[in-house]
Amino acid sequence: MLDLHGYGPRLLEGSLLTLELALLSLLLAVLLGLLSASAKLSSSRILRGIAHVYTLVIRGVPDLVLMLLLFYGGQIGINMATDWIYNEFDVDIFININAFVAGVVTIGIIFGAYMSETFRGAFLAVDEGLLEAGRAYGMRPWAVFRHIRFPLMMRHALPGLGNNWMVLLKTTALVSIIGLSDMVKVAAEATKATHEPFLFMIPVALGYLLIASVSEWCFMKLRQRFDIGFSSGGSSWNN
Amino acid sequence: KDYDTVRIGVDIPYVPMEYRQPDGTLAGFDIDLGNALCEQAKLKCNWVIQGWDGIIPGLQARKFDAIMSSMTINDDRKKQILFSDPYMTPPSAWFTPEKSTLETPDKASLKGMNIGVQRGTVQDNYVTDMFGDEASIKRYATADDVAVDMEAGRLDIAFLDYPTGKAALVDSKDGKFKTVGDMLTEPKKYFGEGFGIAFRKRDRELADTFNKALAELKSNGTYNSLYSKYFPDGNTH
Amino acid sequence: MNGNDIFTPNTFEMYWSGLVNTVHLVFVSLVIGLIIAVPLAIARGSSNLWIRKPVWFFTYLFRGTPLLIQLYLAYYGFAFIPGIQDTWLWFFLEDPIYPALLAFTLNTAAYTTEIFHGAIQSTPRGEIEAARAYGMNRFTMLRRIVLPSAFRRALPAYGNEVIFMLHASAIAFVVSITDLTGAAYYIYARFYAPFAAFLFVAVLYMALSFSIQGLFKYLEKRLLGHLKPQS
Amino acid sequence: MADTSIPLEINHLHKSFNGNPVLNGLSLKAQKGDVITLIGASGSGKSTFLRCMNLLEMPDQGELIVHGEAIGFKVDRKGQRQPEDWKQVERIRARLSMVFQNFNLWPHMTLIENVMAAPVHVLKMPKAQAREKGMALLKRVGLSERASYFPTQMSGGQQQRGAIARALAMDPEVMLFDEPTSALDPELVGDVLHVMHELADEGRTMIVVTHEMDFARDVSNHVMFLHQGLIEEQGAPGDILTSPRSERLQQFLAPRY
Amino acid sequence: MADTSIPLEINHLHKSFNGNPVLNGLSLKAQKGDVITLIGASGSGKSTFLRCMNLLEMPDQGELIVHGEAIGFKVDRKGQRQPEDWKQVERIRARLSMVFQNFNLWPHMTLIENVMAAPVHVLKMPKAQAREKGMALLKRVGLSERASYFPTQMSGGQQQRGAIARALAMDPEVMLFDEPTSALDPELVGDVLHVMHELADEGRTMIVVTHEMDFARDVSNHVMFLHQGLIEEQGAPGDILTSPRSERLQQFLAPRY
Ligand SMILES: Nc1ncnc2c1ncn2[C@@H]1O[C@H](COP(=O)(O)OP(=O)(O)OP(=O)(O)O)[C@@H](O)[C@H]1O
Ligand SMILES: Nc1ncnc2c1ncn2[C@@H]1O[C@H](COP(=O)(O)OP(=O)(O)OP(=O)(O)O)[C@@H](O)[C@H]1O
Ligand SMILES: [Mg+2]
Ligand SMILES: [Mg+2]
Repeated sequence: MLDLHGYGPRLLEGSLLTLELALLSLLLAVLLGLLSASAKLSSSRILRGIAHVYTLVIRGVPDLVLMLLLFYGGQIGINMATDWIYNEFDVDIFININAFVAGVVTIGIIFGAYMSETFRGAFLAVDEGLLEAGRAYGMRPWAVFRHIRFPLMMRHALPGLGNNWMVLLKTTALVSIIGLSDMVKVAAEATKATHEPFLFMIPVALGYLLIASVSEWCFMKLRQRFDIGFSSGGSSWNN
Repeated sequence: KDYDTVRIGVDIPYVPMEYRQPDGTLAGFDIDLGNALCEQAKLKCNWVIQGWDGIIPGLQARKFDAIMSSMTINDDRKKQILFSDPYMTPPSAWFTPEKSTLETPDKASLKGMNIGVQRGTVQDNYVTDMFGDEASIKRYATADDVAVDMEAGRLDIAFLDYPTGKAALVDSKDGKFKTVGDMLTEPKKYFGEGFGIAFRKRDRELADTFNKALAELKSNGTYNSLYSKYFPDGNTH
Repeated sequence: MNGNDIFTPNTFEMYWSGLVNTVHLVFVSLVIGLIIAVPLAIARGSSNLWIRKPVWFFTYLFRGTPLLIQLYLAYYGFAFIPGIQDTWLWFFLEDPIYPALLAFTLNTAAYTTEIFHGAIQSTPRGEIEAARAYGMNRFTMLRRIVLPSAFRRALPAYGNEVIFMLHASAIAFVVSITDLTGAAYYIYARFYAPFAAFLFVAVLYMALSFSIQGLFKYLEKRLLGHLKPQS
Repeated sequence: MADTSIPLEINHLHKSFNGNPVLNGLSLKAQKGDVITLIGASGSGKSTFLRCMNLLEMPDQGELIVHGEAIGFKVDRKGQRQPEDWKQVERIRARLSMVFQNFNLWPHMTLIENVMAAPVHVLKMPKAQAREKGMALLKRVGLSERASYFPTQMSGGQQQRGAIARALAMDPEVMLFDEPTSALDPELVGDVLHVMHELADEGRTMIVVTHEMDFARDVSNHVMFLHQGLIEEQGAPGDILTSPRSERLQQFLAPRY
Repeated sequence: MADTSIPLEINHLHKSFNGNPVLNGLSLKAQKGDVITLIGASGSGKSTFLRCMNLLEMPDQGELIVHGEAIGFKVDRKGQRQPEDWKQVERIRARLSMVFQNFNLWPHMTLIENVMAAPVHVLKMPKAQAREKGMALLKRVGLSERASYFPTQMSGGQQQRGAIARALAMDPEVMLFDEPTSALDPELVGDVLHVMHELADEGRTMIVVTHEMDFARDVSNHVMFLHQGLIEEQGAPGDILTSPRSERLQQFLAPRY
């Protein structure tokens, strides 16, 4: 067995943190992605503009910088505000941005932009007539979305979603710069302490691969779920 | 602003300056000295573990009030943050593989060599300015990466601060590496005055409190006993 | 932010060589990755288990593990193979650029394979039947009908991948390459001025990313125009 | 004031797309049990007219009165006409069920789920009740054994009959049909027309865009011939289909192939 | 030995899907210039028969002879029937051009590229020559100004005429049509039938699955009525469409509504 020099439990903790971060950010990213993809296809010019700038800028700035800006820049901004209050009113407050929340929010915002592009393409692939049928029977916009547009769109979105998730999972390692100890950070610490540069890559790689295996399985189930009612004609080119 | 409690940021591990013991508590020269300083100054101190990438932003965003993490004082950095008086002056040293024949690193002997350094450190600045034209400087994120790449044969020599290099190359890779040439603490332009505690620029008073405590510890012998605990062979000042 | 102390000709030179390295790494690995992803994507959908499964395993492995580890293994791992330093391979392995290119290329190839595989799978049956009905052989059909049509559909997802790669390349600095991020770390460590260092580099990344996004917008307009009826 | 016994009344409806007028002031009054057929050349605006009736297209001008309830409009900041109250629109859409040319059955739902969806999600009918009702309707259109099939597993005629069942599930006051048979193999047209014939016999109000002149003749009690967004000619089918007065209609009715 | 003057001959063709027989021994002989229409109820196997002719479906039993050349089959390890020589299949497919119900134009190519693709990539015709020929064919079907349009930018009728031009570009010995008008709005059917009429007049050999009885009557010289995978009745259109003998065909031809 692998001798982890006693770092096993902390690596496990780190991997749990990684998983929590990844799942919560995924949730936020999917939400933001759906919202901004809908905004891009809406008739309101303002909403469209906001959504386009969002994806353009967020996909433009490196993740690391966004993390620094949102967490530390945000904190400095808040501090400036509380300082002003202190100087003016002599009330001392310190509002602390929570690192875990900041991590989830930052990664969620970043991947929301990628999801937005994925969902936009998928929304466009849904036949407008099917949505109209929903409206024609008096369904509210939300009902049309939930019962028709969303399930039909997911079929087209799943492959892109899978790739985004795989990248997101690894991006969680970014949180070490805001003071959280995820799996990668613990491994890096262990490496520095033991001077064994390769040893700790093994548990990290295995941890990620394990999550990847579970997600491959989940995505397979989702594909089956959203393929219901469609006959697949895809691979017929090779026979 | 008055401090009763001071939060001190530290990046671990960095043996023997700061690291976690198997039982989870922090240890190291920085940690022990920091605690002694706080006690002397009648402050309550909390250590905040923070990765290097976010340590300066964290100070500026007031996630903590001081950094005590083997930071070398120099003029470039003084423009951004406030340093205490140096509490230790580690020299910088050259490291080579055991079988290397290089003895005195200078312009002639380093010609065409691959020199490994930690990116952006004072050692990096020094070799870049002194030997940048003759040798090729390879920059790494950690001293361990320098060690591995020297073992892999891509580096001929490394220039690191002595405690770090000793821990990463000499102590942990039994017999594969050695130090060569003189250890350097001069010129001050590069190597500054040594390690200092970092504060936000406006926290002059807090820095003075720490400076006063440091002077007291030095004169009452506490400093020396801590020092010899961590550096029994005493290569630094 | 004391801009004048930090942004000297010296640091600009650092940023410039970082920019060159980043562009070089990203461009070359994307091009080669794209080229090898095409046959892999075809093989990924093969009806032969012995062709399909290894390709699946490749994509699983390279998408499932962090690029950082792949880069480490490519750079340090190979160097420890006994005797390798005496072979011609060492010429490539000694320079960090080639191992980095190797890792980046395989990584983007894995993601791109999945994207193209999905697109090929969703080729409408009718397009394929028409090709067969006119006597095209498998290769011609693949080359003229299936792939051109799949590429176009894969464009938005591939656009995401290119930008992912740009950002992912920021770890090249750990193997002693001074890319854009490496330059920023240098400035950070040297001057303890993280915001100035990273904001400047962010502007350069943004310029690169905006060009990429613009290019893909243009390609989408050119190549996907046919998917929307003109009204 | 308003006559609630009239299921649908439309007055002076105008609609243009990007400045091109398509409908130029159409009026229509459907009494209970009326079967009105709209005929006309391709592009004459039949679909647009039908789609304006349940506000899938927003008319630019004109009045729409469903069962005595007039739909209120307002003009938004961009000068676009919008309904005053979307709730009202949804209520009214639920009372005018549309059957589409390409069926537009939802492919991810089984047939019975398709039929149940609108009653459950719009009328908030309990699921069990909706299912029971849906099954009865499927039986009615001869599809009871197909209830758990997905649309792609059914032939075109079966799909269109399913779409009719889906529309009927809302108990609509008026049924709108847009070329319900034109995407079908002639074989299957019969099935669908048969069901529509039965609906007419039951006294349902229906408005049907169609190219089946036989159907217009036999089933409807009123035929409207659209030309360039206007009603060129209308009347009882026996009259206008056998002895068209306008030249346009004569031309339109001439054998095509 | 084999009669090379007969473009297509099929003997005793059988085909089943998952054990359900669909074709139960069909034979057909098309002489040069023949226009054969296949009619029959939905699900009777017309499309399957047509698709077997150019091996888009692999027949389970039976002989296929194209211009005197019999297609060889073998049985693979899984017990599936496979052609002996795929090259021969490709060669034969190039001589039997198919026009699909949903056109199946390649959406990423312009119309002229669609027409040129098979001649250039299958017959290795020089591009310039293929373009010239393609333009002539587009002119023929009345689409010369649409040459650089993408399929989605054209109406259904235009797409189907384009698909016919694409099939013609291979100079096929036999043209196979699978319900070429059933996906079209009635308005557009005329255009396509017109082109097919012209092709028949030219003496092309054509096999057409259709529901347009008028077309079968006017254009074809032989009508085959399929029922449950067998040929229930066949003969000259004048005979079998006006005085069908079998009860099934009588029912099929009876006015539907
Ligand atoms: N969304 C739209 N935007 C612009 N023009 C439109 C739109 N919808 C319809 N039109 C135009 O309005 C006119 C009438 O179209 P409509 O679909 O109502 O005709 P129709 O009578 O139903 O024809 P068909 O018999 O072919 O279905 C056409 O010229 C069409 O091009
Ligand atoms: N790929 C397949 N797998 C299983 N069954 C099939 C397949 N293709 C066709 N069938 C079945 O074979 C039978 C004949 O189908 P075919 O499409 O040939 O009928 P058709 O005469 O062309 O009907 P239509 O007029 O509706 O087009 C049908 O019962 C159909 O369900
Ligand atoms: Mg219409
Ligand atoms: Mg068929």
